[in-house]
Amino acid sequence: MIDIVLLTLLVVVAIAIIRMKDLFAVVMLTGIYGLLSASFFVAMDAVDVAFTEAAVGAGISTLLMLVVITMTGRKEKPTRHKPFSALFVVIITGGLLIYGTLDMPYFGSADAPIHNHTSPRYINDSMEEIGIPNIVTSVLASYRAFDTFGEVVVIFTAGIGVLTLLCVARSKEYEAEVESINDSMHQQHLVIRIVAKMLIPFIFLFALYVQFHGDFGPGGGFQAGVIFASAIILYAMLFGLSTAHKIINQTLIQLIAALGVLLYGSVGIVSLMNGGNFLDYNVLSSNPITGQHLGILLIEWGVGCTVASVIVVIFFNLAARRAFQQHKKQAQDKESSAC
Amino acid sequence: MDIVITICSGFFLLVGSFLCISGGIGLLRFPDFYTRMHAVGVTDTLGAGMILVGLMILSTDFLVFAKLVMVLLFTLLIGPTTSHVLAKAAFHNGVIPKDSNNLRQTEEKENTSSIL
Amino acid sequence: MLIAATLAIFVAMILAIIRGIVGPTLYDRILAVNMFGTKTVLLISLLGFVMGRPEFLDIAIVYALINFISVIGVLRYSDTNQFKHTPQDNESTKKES
Amino acid sequence: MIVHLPILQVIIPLMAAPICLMLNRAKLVWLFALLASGLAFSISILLLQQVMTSGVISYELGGWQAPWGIEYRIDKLNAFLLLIISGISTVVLVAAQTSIEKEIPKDKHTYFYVLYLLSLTGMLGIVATGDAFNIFVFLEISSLSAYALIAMGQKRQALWASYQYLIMGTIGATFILIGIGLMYQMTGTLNMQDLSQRLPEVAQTRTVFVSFAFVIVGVCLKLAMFPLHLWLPNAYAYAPSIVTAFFAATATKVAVYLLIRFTFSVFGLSFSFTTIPLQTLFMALGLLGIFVASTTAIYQSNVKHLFAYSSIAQIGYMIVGFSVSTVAGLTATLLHMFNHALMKGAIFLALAAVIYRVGNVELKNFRGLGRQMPLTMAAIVIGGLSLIGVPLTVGFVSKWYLLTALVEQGWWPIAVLILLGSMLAVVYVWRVIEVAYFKEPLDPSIKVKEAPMSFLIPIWTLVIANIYFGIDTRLSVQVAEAAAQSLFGVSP
Amino acid sequence: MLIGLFNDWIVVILMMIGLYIVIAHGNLIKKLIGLTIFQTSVFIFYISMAKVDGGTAPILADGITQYSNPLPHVLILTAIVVGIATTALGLSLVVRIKETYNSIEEEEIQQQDNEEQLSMNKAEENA
Repeated sequence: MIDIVLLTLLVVVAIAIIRMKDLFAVVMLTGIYGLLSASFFVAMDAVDVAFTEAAVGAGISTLLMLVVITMTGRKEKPTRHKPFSALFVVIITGGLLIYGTLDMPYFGSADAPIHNHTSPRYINDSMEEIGIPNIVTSVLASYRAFDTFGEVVVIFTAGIGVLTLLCVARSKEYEAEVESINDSMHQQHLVIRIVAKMLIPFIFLFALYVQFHGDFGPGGGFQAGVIFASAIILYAMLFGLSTAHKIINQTLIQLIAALGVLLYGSVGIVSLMNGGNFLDYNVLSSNPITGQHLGILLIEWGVGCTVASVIVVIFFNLAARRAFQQHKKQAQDKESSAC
Repeated sequence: MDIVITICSGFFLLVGSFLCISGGIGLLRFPDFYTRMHAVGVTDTLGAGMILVGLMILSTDFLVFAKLVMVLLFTLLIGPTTSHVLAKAAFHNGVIPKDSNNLRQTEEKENTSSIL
Repeated sequence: MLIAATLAIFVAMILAIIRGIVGPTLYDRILAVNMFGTKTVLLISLLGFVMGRPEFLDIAIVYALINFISVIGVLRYSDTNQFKHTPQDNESTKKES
Repeated sequence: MIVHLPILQVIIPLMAAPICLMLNRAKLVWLFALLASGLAFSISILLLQQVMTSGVISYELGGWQAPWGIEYRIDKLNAFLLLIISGISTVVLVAAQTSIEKEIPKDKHTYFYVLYLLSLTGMLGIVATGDAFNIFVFLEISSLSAYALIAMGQKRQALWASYQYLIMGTIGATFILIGIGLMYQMTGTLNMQDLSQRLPEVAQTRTVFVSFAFVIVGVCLKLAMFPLHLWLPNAYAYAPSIVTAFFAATATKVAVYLLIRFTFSVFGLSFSFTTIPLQTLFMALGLLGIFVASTTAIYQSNVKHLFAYSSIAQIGYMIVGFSVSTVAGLTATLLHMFNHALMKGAIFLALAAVIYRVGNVELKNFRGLGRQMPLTMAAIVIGGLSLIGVPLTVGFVSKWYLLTALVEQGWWPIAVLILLGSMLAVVYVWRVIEVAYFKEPLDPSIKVKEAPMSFLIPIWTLVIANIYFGIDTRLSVQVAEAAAQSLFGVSP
Repeated sequence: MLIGLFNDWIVVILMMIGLYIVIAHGNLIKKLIGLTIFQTSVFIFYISMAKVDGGTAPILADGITQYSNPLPHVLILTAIVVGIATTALGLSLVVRIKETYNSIEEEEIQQQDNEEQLSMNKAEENA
């Protein structure tokens, strides 16, 4: 019941997104879309996924889009050509998919093949083999640890990609100017600054809790990384980018991102050295269960480090680019007025 | 004992739900941004608080209780802050509150247009 | 009672979505998203109790935090000229909706 | 350590990438990347040897058994592909340092090598893995790094090309994800070996049919097969030349590999080719691709564009060979993958050298280059002859096998069409040769020097390999044939 | 059948809305948003196939026997990360495109490219 209501709402929001021309409204609706789909994931028992989707889909990606919109403009121009070909492609694909659903196992039926082939082992034996209650974490970090390694590398790649695209060389004079902009900002937002000062330590604590509690409840390295990064982003938004840069500079974050990947990989290499296969945690310690615990703890740290630092890198670079553009524009304006 | 818990939590949940719905209706029906903010303020603090308190009464586990307290604290801290900031930003960027004068004007306009 | 409260939250969510779609000003949308976020926090907490496993409230906490951060983000980045509210802007958004 | 070769193949370039980021000295990073790539290359040779002598190698990651954990599964096909990718990557990387000096700002050199290694990792990972979802993850690693690398191009069009590629690539990847999801829903497994055993039971369901369609369309988007090729020419033409050389020689091969893997190993021959009219469809699209792309290539004024379209045409040949669906046809496709990597690698590296000396590769600037850069232009000529399929080059070998495969089936008209397609190649290759050798330079006062050694060594390595494998075909044909036979063997 | 497959059909509709936005709209940011919707609906598809009637979240606890399938959750966790990575990279590309082309509309960018090509060809003819 709940799922049907949520899905219908999702469709309504999605249709509204098609119709809107104001990109700002579209981004706001995308945020709602993320929240709705996360609620849907909770209703579908996927608490870990809901956790991530809430932090990423509704939080970080909305924020990133927003920063970009302030740089690129808010209005979407109407397209001149008629979208018949697009409609044609979409109808064909959709029709094909609907056709494909006809032979699918029904929603929620327990005798579907996916519930009877590989998953029983995860559910029944993971406690003995890995020893932690959260099955999602044990599959993620041990049975399919290599996928997760790939995931870390994906986010690392994205971080490097954003760096290559947006990295700006900073000059001293420009830096000073940005600082003065930030100072004027500070006077305006007294209330949120105080509230944020109270909140930020809590957010860091909460991130650590999520990091370590991932074995027992929803959470883990990725979620913790995102929360950690969002605290830093909050700080940077309120106290100015250059202030944040003083604490965390670009080289350091890059280093942490690289270290996260290396940590994950070296856990695998250590298990190679100890005579097991790559990422076989059983050989990390004399007792296989302890080995699994140790392995999962370490790789979750690797994931957390990389994710947090990459998200910070992405946000900082987008925001710095924005400040840089504004600075350039101002310089141009000055020049033209001098003429 | 059980029945007391059920009744208590039921009461809180009911009041909370009522506040939420009324806030939602307010958000939709009120004439301008600043009045709508009032409606949201009610649901975000009191409505949410009531529902969370209702759930707290229901909870048996200490950890669950503690987490609910956390959620409550966060909503109570964050709700008013965002309201304040939003109002300030809206005002700075030129959203004009409808005072009684232009409120009446727009209402008249709407009325006439509906009659026509 | 829990079910009733869940339904009430749903109704409030739908109303918030309508406000988010209709606008008309940008701040109305932010307001709607903000309220939607709080309602989601409540929905998650309620769903935990409805489904009989209330220990996943971490998600609700994350929602509350993320909601705050995105609203701050909106406000921090709405200081450019294009976010200035003008009567003309108001009309054009009305037309679209 | 010998047992761990399959994972070391992927993990060495992967781990090298973050280390490169930490080194942060352009020259050092280059040497380190070269070392990592070279190591991967030597591992791939060892792996190929091992596979040829002792058969399939299976490596269980994390020590978990196959359908529960992720498995690396190296058979002859994978090993062959791993060799091509890591080999080309190493050769191209030799020239990288000189080439990017002119094309990429100094402060981004480290990032370039990191992304290059990640891209290499992604491709090797796609090829080595035996798990369907793992393919998706590594596909994204290679694609994301590819978007970033292409966007590093000098012109602003590079950004636009990269964006288009990002949209198309992500749609393709998501299609593959949907297809894998549908397969998983019907069988409950993600391991490809396991899938191939469990799919026949449900092969008649509509869901499996749709999952097949989605995987194939997704792969074809990545492959730039004829009607879905629109992203490729610009992406190749505006990327930094080293990136073009690397991708033109490897990226499409990986996609062809995925196509073969899914149709032959996962879904099985009988499903792919008898239940569904894939054969006719692919044959038609392949031929159309050859003609349309070759004709478009003739009208290009930018040589990079010209050879990018030629790449699409060459993909057409691979698709035709694939759609014959006999051992001979598949052998031809595999051979052509190897050969195309050799010739396109050489050609695009030579173009990189031209860009290094001349600044761009507009056809009009090629005037007189035949005398000014004799070695570089000779490489382009040999590569071009190979594209046409002149005897004593590798191009001839694969065309020959393709034609015999077609004639074996009695498809004479198609064989004739293939020959006609090669005639088109003669035209566009001739255009380049004509300008380079028979036209006087526009401005004789500008002296263009021959490319530096750091270009000539890798270019001529590839050219010599090109001629060597064109004469002594035993090695490549033996491996390709064995791989094709094993594909037909496992899936009756 | 209606109830059993209803979820899947709605998910298909969502996917198609996303795909439609990607193909039909010319604004680069809107395209990326469409891509996000497309991917999110694929996630919804995966997650809804993991659900078992009467099951609960796959976190072991006493007294519970029926759990939903954990594997799709794991896959989607990975896919969400991939999604945000793609979005971030796409957004930074858009920023750069805006800087160099001063537009984020597909048609205008294409037009600028064509004009540049034309002027180049003309220069060549003149020479």
